[in-house]
Amino acid sequence: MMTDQLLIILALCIPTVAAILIAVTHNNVNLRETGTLLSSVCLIFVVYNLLQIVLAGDQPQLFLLKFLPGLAIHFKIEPLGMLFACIASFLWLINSIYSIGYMRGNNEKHQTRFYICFAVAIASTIGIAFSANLITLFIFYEALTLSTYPLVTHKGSEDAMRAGRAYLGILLSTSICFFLPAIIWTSVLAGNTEFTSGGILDNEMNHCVIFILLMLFSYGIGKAALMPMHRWLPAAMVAPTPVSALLHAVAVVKAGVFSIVKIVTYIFSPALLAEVVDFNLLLYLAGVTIIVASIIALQADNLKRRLAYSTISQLSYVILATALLAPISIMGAALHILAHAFGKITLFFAAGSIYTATKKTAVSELDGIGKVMPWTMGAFAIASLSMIGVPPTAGFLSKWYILQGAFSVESWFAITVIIISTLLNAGYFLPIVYAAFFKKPSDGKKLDYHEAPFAMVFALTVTSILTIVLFLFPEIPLQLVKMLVGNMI
Amino acid sequence: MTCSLFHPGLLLILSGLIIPFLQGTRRTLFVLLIPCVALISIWNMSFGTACSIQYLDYELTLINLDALSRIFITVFAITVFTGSLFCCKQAKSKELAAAFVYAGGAMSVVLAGDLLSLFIFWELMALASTLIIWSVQTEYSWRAGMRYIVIHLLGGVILMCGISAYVNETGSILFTAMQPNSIGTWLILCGFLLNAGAPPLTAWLADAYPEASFSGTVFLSAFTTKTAVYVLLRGFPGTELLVYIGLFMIFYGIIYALLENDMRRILAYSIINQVGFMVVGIGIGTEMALNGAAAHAFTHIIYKALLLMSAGSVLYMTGKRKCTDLGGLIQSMPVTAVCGIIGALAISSFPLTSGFVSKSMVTQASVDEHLLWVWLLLQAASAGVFLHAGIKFPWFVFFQKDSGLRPDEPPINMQMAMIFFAAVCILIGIFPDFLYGMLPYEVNYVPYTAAHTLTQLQLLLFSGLAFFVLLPLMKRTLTISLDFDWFYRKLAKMISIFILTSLCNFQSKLSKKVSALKPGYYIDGILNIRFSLAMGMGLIMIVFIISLSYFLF
Amino acid sequence: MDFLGTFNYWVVVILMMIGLYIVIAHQNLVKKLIGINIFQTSIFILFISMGKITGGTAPILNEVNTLYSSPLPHVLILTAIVVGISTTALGLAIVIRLYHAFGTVDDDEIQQEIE
Amino acid sequence: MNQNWFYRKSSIKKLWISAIIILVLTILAEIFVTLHPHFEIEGLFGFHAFYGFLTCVAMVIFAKVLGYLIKRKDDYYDV
Amino acid sequence: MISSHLPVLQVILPLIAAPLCVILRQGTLSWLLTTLVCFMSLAISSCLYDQVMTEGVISYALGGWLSPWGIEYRLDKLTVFMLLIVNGVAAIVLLGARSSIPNEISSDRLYLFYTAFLLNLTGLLGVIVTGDAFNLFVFIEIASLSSYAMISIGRDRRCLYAAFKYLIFGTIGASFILISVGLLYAVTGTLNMNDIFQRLPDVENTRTLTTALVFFVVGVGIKAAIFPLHLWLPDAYSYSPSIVSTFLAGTTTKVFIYVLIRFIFSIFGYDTAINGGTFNNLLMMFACAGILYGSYLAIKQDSLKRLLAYSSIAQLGYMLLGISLATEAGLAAGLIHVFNHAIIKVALFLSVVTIIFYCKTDSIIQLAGLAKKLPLLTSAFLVSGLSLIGVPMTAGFISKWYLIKASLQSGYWGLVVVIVFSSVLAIIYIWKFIEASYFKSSEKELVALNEDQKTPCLLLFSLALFVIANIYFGLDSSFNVELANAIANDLFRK
Repeated sequence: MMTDQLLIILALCIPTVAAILIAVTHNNVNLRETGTLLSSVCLIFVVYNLLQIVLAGDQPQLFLLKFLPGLAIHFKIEPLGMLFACIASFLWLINSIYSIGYMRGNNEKHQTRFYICFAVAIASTIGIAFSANLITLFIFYEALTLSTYPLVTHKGSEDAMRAGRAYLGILLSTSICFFLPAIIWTSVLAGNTEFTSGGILDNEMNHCVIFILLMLFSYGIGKAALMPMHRWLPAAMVAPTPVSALLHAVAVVKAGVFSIVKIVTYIFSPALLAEVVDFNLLLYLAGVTIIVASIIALQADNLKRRLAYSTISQLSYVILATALLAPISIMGAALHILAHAFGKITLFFAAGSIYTATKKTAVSELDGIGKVMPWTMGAFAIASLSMIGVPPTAGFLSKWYILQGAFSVESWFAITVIIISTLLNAGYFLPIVYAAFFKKPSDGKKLDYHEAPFAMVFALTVTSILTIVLFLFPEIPLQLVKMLVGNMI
Repeated sequence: MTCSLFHPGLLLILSGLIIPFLQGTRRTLFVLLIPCVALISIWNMSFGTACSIQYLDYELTLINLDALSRIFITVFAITVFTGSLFCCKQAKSKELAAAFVYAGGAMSVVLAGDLLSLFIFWELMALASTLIIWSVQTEYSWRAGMRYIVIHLLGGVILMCGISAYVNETGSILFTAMQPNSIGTWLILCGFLLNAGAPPLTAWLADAYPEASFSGTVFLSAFTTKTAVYVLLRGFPGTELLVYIGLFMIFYGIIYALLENDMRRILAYSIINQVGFMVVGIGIGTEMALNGAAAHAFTHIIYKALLLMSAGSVLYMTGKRKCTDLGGLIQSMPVTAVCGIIGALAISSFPLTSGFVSKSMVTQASVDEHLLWVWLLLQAASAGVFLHAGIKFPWFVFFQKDSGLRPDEPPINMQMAMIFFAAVCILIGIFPDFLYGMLPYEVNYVPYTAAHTLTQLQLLLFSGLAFFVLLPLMKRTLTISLDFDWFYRKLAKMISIFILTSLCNFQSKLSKKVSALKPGYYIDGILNIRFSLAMGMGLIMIVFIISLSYFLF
Repeated sequence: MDFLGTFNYWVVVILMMIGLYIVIAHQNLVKKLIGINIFQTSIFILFISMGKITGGTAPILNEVNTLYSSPLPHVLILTAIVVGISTTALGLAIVIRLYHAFGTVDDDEIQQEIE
Repeated sequence: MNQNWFYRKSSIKKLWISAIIILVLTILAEIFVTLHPHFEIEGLFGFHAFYGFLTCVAMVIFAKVLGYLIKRKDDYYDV
Repeated sequence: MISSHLPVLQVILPLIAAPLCVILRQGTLSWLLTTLVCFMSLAISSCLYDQVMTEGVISYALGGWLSPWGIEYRLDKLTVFMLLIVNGVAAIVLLGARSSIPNEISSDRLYLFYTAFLLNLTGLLGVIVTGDAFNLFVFIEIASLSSYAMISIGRDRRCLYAAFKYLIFGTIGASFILISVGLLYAVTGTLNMNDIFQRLPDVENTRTLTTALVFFVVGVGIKAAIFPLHLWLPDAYSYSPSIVSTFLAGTTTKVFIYVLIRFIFSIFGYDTAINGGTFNNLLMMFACAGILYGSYLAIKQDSLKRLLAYSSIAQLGYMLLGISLATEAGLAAGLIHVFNHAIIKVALFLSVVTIIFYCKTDSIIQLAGLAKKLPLLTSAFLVSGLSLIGVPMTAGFISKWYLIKASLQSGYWGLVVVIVFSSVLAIIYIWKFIEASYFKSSEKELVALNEDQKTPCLLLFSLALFVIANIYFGLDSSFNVELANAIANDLFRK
């Protein structure tokens, strides 16, 4: 028992220690980078051990601090959190490799600040993953927002500042305006804010209170980018690509969506919600977000802007799946977090390597780039297949379960949304793949640039291969997700 | 992985991935060898299920061989062999690789024993066929390919919904015959029909196939529609609705082919027409009908490939596609012309050709079932086929007026491929037992009875008479005919433009109105006035009086 | 209520209103202080008039009469007067220094200077 | 060079005559061959011949009429 | 023996020390004396805290005169709670004054400043401790007069006008309180708060009683700068010497909130005053208006001290909100915020004091790029700023948590929206400075530190102490939460 708590503490301390280590060794560049890589490796090692324990069935706990009678910082690893922690820790390693290549390739300034904030962001993501009650989740959620703010305003230019202001403005105001009151109200209603399987709210509370609470939570978590609260995501595109990779695939949006899934499963419990909520507004909101974000992505010419809007629509997939309230669809939601993480990070790595090699950002300029950068565009193609959800990639897995959930609940709206959005996804991803491989360079001249630096290409290929490997050998994540759903039914 | 390595589908897919790394003769040899290996491996593989994998807590059976799937696999293997023979020297390696993956996907779909693996290879087929269309790298092929992939993804998603609903209801994933009674099976049926080119989304076939390269269309015509026929044969034999869908497809194909000007679009419409026959066969559902459908699929792949090869070589040599600027090529391309004519006769099921052997089984099945109206329509249709494909295609391409073009014969490997397939058509026409041996159900049908041949001859010759009599009516015009795709090409564009324009000018009006109000100015104005001491005092008194009155009254 | 009985309280109210009016209306700071003084005196009168008990003599114990008006308000007001004077003194000191600093005693002019 | 034998006026007339002869033969052949019709309509003499002819004419005319409705210029979709 | 006379000693000690300072006539020596006195009074108040905690309410008859006649000092948990806050703030702020005052006050007036400071402290302690209504008025006047003096002592000529304005407002307020005391005396015949409370039920809802209540509320409203009556506060805080504004922000307004609580709960009785529904709606309206007005205007300000002044108005609104909820949880939340706000505001003001000590200006535009020059100082401001916003793990979060919880329990939806919206506004005005100092860079030389001035280690120590207090009370807030709940329980049970 003792080792579990030690492991949890380790999992939280390694990134923070890494941040301090980086701060200390800021003048010696190589030492700093090896420090980051080393700490990400041992984080993976710790998380791997935790994974074995969780797979064995028990859920290690850790009480850290009790600062109010009803409130305490308390960690408990349940399967969903474990899955999220594995994604975050693994992708931290990949992202550090990539950003070393990127930073060297573009010789960006403030590199130390970038790595420090990156490590702190990972620490808060692990905190969110392992949180056992709403307060701990809220604390690390705020820490994540504050630690990623310097990353968004990395360049320090005027529009970076504006983007940073929009980013912080929306995230902080939604979290304080909706999330905090919601937490307090739950603690008033249910006495405590612990995540317990089967939910802590019960049936005889009047139904519209529970409905309003659900809406407060879903809009309180600004990071899940539901439609009106999505403005910060495209605005954060001004940051360098490893940051947007972190933002979009590893930490920030994942934390948002992860907390919504966790709250729906462990605070409200789908069974309760199913019978209480008659008009499923969350489902329709998520559906609208998917469609509108995809339509906007269709016309976005800037590559990163298009990827940003595709993230918004993919996130609402997860919310849609959770809002279906069927156990199978919640499995689908958890798997979609996994599939989307790997798929989207590859897409951003590809965008980054295109920018590093050719300084091009618009989709229309990408004609014929596939011949010159085969590895990058190959990975991009695989990742976009995963986004569309075509079989050989992991995207298909989660879509399969979400659809099963949709059918078990007979929700025709969700099914039509999934069908339309698959087409829209194809609509805005395939032109890029086509332009890269099948179009001759528009201005006719021979493309004189070459493939991106090795570190970036290596990270790129690893994640793209993983999307396929996840499809072929999905045992571990599947087992985790089954345990999540198992103890819920 | 308990499956024997020789899963032909996976073999082809792997070889497809290897092709880009080979050049010249090594590629030609490799490309010709693989289909033969696949054919041999299928023939010495015993019936029954093999190669099952445990995945996502389901039991996937990758190989489920029986007579029905074996006949399809054989015909697929033969087509891949001849197709690659046809274009091994001329085609880009990108297209050839995509074609092999495409064929491998088709084979794996045919072999698949359960719905999930069927769906996985189904999507793989859609992707590979899009790559074939795109590999010709023209602007038209880009747009047609995009429409093609979107439609097929739509079909794929509908199929996926159907499968997940079906699995949800019945719990089993095995691919067995089912009745379209529950929502799941209905969606699966729609998914299959969409790939078979059934209404309403029939336009993708005639829109995408002609845009592929001269050799690409040969491959395209062989696999997508035929796998759809196979899955319908196995999944939904005897569903009454299919008869009417089949009949609609038949007459749709004839009418649009008659109007069409581009020669390869005529052949594309005739694909829909022929698939219509098979669908009618499946719809009738008796053993004879199913045999007929399978046989017809077999023979159709061969003579359609033959026709498309001849059209392809005409395109390859002259670079022209429209009938208006073709004609009189017989003088300089006799071999292609002869093969084209043999193909045309086969498609119109002229006695002594393979078409006659297979199509008559379907009509015979309708007779056995006493479906008078269906029989009448089928007879009219076979007359119509001779009209639009049997005579129209060879006449307008090879005879008609002399367009002055004197292209010489296509390269030798293309000719060999065409001659081989022409020979096969004639052979099956003469010795039907070779084909009947392979059919799934026991066959006791004798095609060559005097009465039957005579009535067939009368039917065809008189429709030929009608063609020549009405020749001036059928003058070719430089036009295309609208189809269902008008909806998602023109109408959708108009609607989206309308929505976007109304959205942005609504927004601009709104922002103008809001800025006119200048809200910020007023609030700042009020709050920033300097409170002098006197006003402070005044305020205190006002507050005092308010609270006093608030209390006392 | 007869007017005479509550004469004192009417005086208090009138004086209070005058004091407040002076503070509000006049710009000259010294006049504001005078207004404050008048306001405070009105309060003192209020307290004192509370202490009187009809028929009670001055609160010096002697054996003859037993009824005395209560001395407490008077005592309180003594301290209140001290407080009032110290406030005025402090106010005047500040006004002098304001005059040295701004050269004027007028409220509006000082306010302009400050902006 | 003179046209290929096929296009010469005279050969065309010859072709037409031979075609008509073949047609008449097929109809006459029906007398000798005993059709065992399944439907009673099939029993009519030369049913297949005139049925084939009539349906083809009907189809061509129907196609012509439909053509006026749905035929568009070549570059209708290219705009 | 000493321990029985502690209540009066608490007040007498600073009173005696004030003239001593005048005699000393020398800046540093008088500083030493004042600090000594402050720490001793802090010690006294902690002993009183133990006594009250053990024995419950202490009642001390001044000069041996028994209660109806003489002045009686009643000390219950609420009094001791406020004593601790005021003495704590006074002691620590004085430490900081050592190095910051010489820059802002001419050296010959230093000892006068310390005398005024001590008198102010006496007044405040007297107000807290006294149990007699008129004596309360006298101590209020002592405290106010000495604070006018302290404000007007600064070098900047605008502080004179601010002091004068405060004097006028203050005197009017005090006179209103005097009128209400008079009316209460007229109705109940006694001045002792406890006796008034006993005698009030039999003069239920007479007109004079309500007028006395209204006079009292308006009077305390002016002194405590509640929303519509707050006009003197912005100038008083921003133009007075920074140490004075720190002390004023930390203590004066809170003491008058204490007086409000004391009168409403232990004299008028909360059922007549508040629960009638009329009164607490009025108070709630003023509180919400104050919160929104204060936060909104704070965003507009460029000078840091003025920004913090307006934010104090908003924070006062929170305390008033807690009280006006008229439930036990509400009062407890209000008291918790009194404690937390003292810590937060003094920490913020001390950091502004240090900024002014180093850079001689407090305008945000000129302070751009401060973080590079003084990283530790800006991080101190950042932490206390976050605590003001109410980010978790800080003191501000605890009071926000309990305020929202209390308003949710009594079903006031509007209040939750106001609290949450104003914390968003708080984010904006705190972030204005953080963004300017961290993310903008300025060329000109910021730190105008002439060499002879050594680093103000005492000032930094006090700032550090308060910032750590912010974090500590964010993490382990059991002390003030339990005490506040106990107080609320007592007041409601009586």
